[in-house]
Amino acid sequence: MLIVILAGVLLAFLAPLLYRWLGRYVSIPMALYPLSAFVFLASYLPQVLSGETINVVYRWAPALNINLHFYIDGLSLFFALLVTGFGTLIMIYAGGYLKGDPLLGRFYLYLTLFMVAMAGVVLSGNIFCLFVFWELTSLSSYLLIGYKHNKQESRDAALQALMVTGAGGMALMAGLLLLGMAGETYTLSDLLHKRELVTSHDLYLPLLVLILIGAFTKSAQFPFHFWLPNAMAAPTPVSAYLHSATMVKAGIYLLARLTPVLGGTEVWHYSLMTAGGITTLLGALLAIQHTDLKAILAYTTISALGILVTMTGIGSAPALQAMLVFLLAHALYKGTLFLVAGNVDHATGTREIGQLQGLGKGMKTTAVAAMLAAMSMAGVLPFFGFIGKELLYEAALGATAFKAVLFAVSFFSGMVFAAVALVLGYQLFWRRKARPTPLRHSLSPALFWPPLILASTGLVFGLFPAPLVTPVLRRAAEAMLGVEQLFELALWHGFTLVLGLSLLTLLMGYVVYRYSKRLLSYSSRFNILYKLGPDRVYGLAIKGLLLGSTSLTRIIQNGYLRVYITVMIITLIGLLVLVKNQSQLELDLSQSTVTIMDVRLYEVVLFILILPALLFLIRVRSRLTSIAILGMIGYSGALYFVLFGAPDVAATQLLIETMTVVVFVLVLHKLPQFRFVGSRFQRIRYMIVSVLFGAMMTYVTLLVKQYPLVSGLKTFYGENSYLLGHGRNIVNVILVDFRALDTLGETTVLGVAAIGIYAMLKLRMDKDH
Amino acid sequence: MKTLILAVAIRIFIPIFVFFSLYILIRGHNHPGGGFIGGLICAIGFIFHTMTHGPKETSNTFFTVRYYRLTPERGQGFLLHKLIILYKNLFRKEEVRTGSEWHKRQFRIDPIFIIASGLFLATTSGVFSLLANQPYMTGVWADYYLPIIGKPGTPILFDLGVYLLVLGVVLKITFIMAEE
Amino acid sequence: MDILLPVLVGFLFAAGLYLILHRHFFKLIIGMMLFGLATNMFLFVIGRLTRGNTAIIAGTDQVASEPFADPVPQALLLTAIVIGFGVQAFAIVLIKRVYQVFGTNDLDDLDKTDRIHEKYPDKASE
Amino acid sequence: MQHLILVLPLLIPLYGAILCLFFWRKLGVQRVIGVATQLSLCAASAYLLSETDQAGILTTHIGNWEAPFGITLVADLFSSLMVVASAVVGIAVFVFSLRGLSNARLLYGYYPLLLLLQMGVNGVCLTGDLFNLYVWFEVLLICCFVLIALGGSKPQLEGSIKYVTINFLASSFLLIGIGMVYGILGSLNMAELAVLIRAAEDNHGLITLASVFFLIGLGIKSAIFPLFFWLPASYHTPPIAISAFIAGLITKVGLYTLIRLFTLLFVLNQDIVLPLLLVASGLTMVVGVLGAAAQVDFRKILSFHIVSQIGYMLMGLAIFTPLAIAGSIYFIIHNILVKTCLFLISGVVYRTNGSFTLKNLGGVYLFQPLLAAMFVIAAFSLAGIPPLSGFWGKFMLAKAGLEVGQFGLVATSLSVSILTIFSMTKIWNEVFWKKRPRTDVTADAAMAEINVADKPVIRLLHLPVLFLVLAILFIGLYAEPLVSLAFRASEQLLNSEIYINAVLLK
Repeated sequence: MLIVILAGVLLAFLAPLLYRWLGRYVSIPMALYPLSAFVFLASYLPQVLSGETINVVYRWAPALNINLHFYIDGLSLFFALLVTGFGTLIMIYAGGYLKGDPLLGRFYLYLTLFMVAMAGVVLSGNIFCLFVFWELTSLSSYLLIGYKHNKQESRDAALQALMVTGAGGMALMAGLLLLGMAGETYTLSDLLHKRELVTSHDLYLPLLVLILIGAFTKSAQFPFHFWLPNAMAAPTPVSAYLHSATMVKAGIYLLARLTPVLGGTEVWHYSLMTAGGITTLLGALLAIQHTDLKAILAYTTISALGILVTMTGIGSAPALQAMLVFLLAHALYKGTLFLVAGNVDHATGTREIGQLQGLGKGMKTTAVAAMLAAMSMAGVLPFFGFIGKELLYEAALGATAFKAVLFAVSFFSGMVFAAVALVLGYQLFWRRKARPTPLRHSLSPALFWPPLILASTGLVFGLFPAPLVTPVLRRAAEAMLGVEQLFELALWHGFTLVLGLSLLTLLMGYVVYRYSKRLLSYSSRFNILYKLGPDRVYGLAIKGLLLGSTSLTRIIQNGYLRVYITVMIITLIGLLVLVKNQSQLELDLSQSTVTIMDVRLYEVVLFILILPALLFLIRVRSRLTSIAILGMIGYSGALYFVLFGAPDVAATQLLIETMTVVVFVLVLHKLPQFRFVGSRFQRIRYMIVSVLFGAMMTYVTLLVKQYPLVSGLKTFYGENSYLLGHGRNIVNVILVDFRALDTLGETTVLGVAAIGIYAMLKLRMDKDH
Repeated sequence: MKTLILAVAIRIFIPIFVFFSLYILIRGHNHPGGGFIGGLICAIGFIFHTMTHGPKETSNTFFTVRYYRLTPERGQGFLLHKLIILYKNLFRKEEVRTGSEWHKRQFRIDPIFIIASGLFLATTSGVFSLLANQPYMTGVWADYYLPIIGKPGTPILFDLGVYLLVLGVVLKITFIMAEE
Repeated sequence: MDILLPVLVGFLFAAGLYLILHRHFFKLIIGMMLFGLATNMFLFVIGRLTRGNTAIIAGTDQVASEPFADPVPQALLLTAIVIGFGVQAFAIVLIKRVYQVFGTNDLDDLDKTDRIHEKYPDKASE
Repeated sequence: MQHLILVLPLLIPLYGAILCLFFWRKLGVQRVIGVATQLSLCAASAYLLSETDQAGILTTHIGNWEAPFGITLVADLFSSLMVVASAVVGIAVFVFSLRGLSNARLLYGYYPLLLLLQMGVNGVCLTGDLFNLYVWFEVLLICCFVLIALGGSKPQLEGSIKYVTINFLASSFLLIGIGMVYGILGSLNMAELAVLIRAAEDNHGLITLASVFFLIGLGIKSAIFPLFFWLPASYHTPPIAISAFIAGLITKVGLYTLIRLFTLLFVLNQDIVLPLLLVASGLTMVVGVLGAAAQVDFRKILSFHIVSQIGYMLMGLAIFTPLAIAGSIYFIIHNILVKTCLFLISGVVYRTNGSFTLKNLGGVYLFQPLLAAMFVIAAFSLAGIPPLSGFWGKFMLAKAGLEVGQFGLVATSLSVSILTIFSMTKIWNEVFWKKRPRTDVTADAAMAEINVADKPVIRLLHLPVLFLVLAILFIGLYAEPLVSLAFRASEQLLNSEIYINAVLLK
């Protein structure tokens, strides 16, 4: 199992190289991969059909309970076969569609990567393994949507898709984490039995909401649907494969997969049905307002996704069966139609339905494929789409609640589908018009065979549903429902209510098609919907983000050093005060009155000398004077060191102070006079901060000194400095022996400073000044 | 500043400063003092010199090694050649100075080299113990006492390294700044 | 003496910080040095003080006899002073170069690298 | 043996630097020394890691002075991991700077400075002594000062002023904190302090007060929310090789220290400190990522992202569970590699396209596909897209956060990672996908020139990036080794007895 995934990844990264070697024939090895994967997966069919589930586990990050766990049952096998089977055709098609494109190699890279990721999503048996592949599909989808990278709109669409699905991914991650906490495992097969535990958990609601956000963003449910039409900026094979047949259905897969764990509650039913219903309606409504082929297809896809979610939400056995059948039917016909749209675009250079007519003569095979697919889409009798629609209506009518609404929604979308099918299957190719749209060139076989194969599959499945698809779908439905399913798919159910409704749908579809121009003229009234729509909200959010972050950053990162330092000091003071109050530290001077008043006269004199010097230093304008005063203060410090038994420190301080003064005089004697800058208000503000800080430091010092210090180090050094360190000057022995590593570091600092000063003064890269 | 008296006085002072600083260095283990203070004191002597004579002059006077070099003969080993040059330069000054086959050369000791040697000395003083599978910087001490220094050992070497480094650093800084 | 030096430390810190917050380069550097001195004094004071008795073992003794000043803060202080000198010397030179290059001594003029759209010529760095 | 392997990460770069100083003006020799040093440093740190992995915590008492009296070097898993990361980053940056930096800068001590900086980093990670920690911080810092200002161009000087001043203050706070700790407890050895602090009864408050100084000092160094201003002001100013090293490593060293000290020493009064850290981490993430969203310069975007990512690492400490700390550790290592890699990529882009400004760039996707691929990997790794390395860290942190009920913080962290994706794709869109703008003719000409003349150079510059990308891919795709190391490291951190016993009971 792993080898399939790894081979895919490897092949993906080889694709650019292969393209360099093989040129246009690169599509052959690239198509062979999904084909062999398809065959490999199909080899599991007997086992799965006999009711087994297959678990293959590879240790990946066992410390986090994330393993490469592959889990094959009916549901995952169904999806996996769809992904790889469709993938084979798309690989061939892409080779024809993008013939001669210099970046074809990279295109195959992304596409193969996506295919692997998608297969990974549906085959994962560990929810985080699933999540990993899930995010990979977002990433590869991003790269594919932005494939025409020179176009601004492509880049924007790619970003939008990534932002929306990425945000959904984050929500999903949180949701899955919570699910893991609630179900106490990340392993899918274990989780499937923990429905009681999960649905009764406190975290059920948040985790459900988060997972639904993840699934809805991926499957373009309202209000996250807007990225999908924009994603049509991708080359057509991508639209057909990712944004119609597979990736967008990852969300559906997730919902289906987790139905046994999360489903069955009221929240589940209603949220899915609401979101799905709105999406269905909205997609259908928007579809008839557009004239761009791919846009129309995109919106009908959204509508179809809505139906799928609704059906999953209903959750009854017929609804789930209908969901599966419709999903397959939709993948077959919608994929075909996208490819047809691609062919039309390729041959004529336009996708505007108004400009396209009479294409049937020039591109017969494509036209046939289009017609077959369109009939399936409209739900005409011998096609698989018909079975799908019948089941949908049955399920909607069989729902326990909101029967009428559900049916109306499905009916409406069915009607629109029929109308759209007429446009694609009939209008473009066969409607008689004086001047057919001129073709720029004829199509290569790689372009018309894949749609034809797909479309005829729809027909074959429709004619022989029982042997071909029923067993798999049964097992898939079982995986969702948990009980054995015995339904049979049949083309003909006799003259029932549903059949009548199907016919009515077709009729109404024709009406819509006939009066579509008139309907379109009304649609301008809905423009207000766009203005307030989520697409717009997204745009505003991005703009707002940029604007907001810019102004915030301007305020925070304002470039004034003194403001930065003030903020830091205030933070420090604030924290100190907070901690002091929280831990009830009290300064009690009375305890140590004796030592406090133990002051010698010369110490006081020194103190009294330093204070005015400090004040003077703050106010003085002359540089030399300030250096002198600074030196004086430093020397006074040294005197204190002498007084308190630290001759080495004092000597060092004296010498360093001298050195500093020398450096100062040498370096800074050319700086101009001070100007007093800054307003009085500023100065007062900084004065307050400084005084507060100084007071705080005094307070802290006194606080610490309140307690006696017991230093084991002092005793040890006093006893051993001579005996073990062979020196009488304890400080020196500490410096060169006990703590010589400090001194080594210290000397390094000095050395680096010297190099730095040297480089600073000598090396001048900036020749501007 | 460039008065003659001061200039001459500085020339005399420098050896005094150097010796005094060395004294401070070696007594540091037992009395106030040590490598750091010693290095600084030594450097101060040179700072005065730099201030009166300029950095070029200081560098020429104190930090330039002049020697005579011989073109190597064929078949003579590299090491032997160097050793001959070293020997002649040290002990046969007159012969070298007059000999026609000897060429005058000079080598400026950049203070960076002093820094590097100081750092090297300080670092290496601790390495010996590593060889004996003792922790880094374990003191290795001699068995006898010397006057002023006391017991010689690797920490004294360490202090000497500090001394050299401080000297180098201060010299480097002063030279550059004085050049500015 | 327990009260005098802590108060002095406070004053040094306050003055140092006030000068650092000043807009003038020169004041900034003076402020940094005062702040450094204040930190050193703090280190010294916080390690407790002993008058007069140095941390040197007298002539014939083998072991230092109490009371003697705690040598640990002194050693730390020495290291800190030297490190402080290195940093401050570098800072002084840096200030000088900034003045030479920018021709200003007002810190508020140096706000370009923080600005969002401010563009320096790219070529200066590689 | 452990005496040697613990000092090698300090001695190797130090000796390398000394040798470089001896050959001050001879760049060729310095390069040879540099390569040898970096390689042996890599080997030594890898050996150190494998030893700590097998033998537990290693210690050596420098100068053979028993534990609380001398300085002890301690290597546990966390510190060894840091040492390894610094060596890996070091060798990448070193190779990059062979050609990615002008000779003028190299002649003024770049190589020795880089080596000493590495020594400083290793020192901080390995020391078991509070004051020694400060000393190594200063070594590291002065090297950063000099490196950031090296060359003295206008933006560099401007950045340096802020960097130097603010970091000087940070060091002072650190020193004040250390002084307070000595003044209260009378020791500097971290293990002994840990014992003393846990035994202390009457001065909890005082110790917490001291910890505030550490919090602020290290908070400044690791660029936590209200203290990060110096970072975006300075990190983008020096040449990219220097930026890459400092940006990749140095803030994380601050964070390493925070984690070390707040797990080992300041474990009292956590009810005051941890909520503060929690708030700070959230704000750090948000403010950093918003700052990045506003920028229009490649390096500045990356700089602000450092701040944002620091928030994640702090989050682990603030949550304070084994999983959270392990998450932080993983995140730190991952971030060191990724951030350096991204900075180096920006350097290659600059070298071949002549600009850092997004507006003037474009078309790299077409002309330099390898670079584009490496950027995608690094950038999405940073954004935490699985299975790349950032994901695992984020996963661990998010999981830990949810487990203790910090839903708000987890939500913040996940939203921030969306915004991270946003700004990474901004770079990708502008620099790689967009058409090269025609207005900037001079850059075009420069590009053509460089491309013809410098092919081998450009190839050499790709090398370290590739190396780092492979490292990122390794810790991402095969996360288990690092994850389990992080777990064990966090166990060591949270069970202080192990550390204390290793140091004190030799």
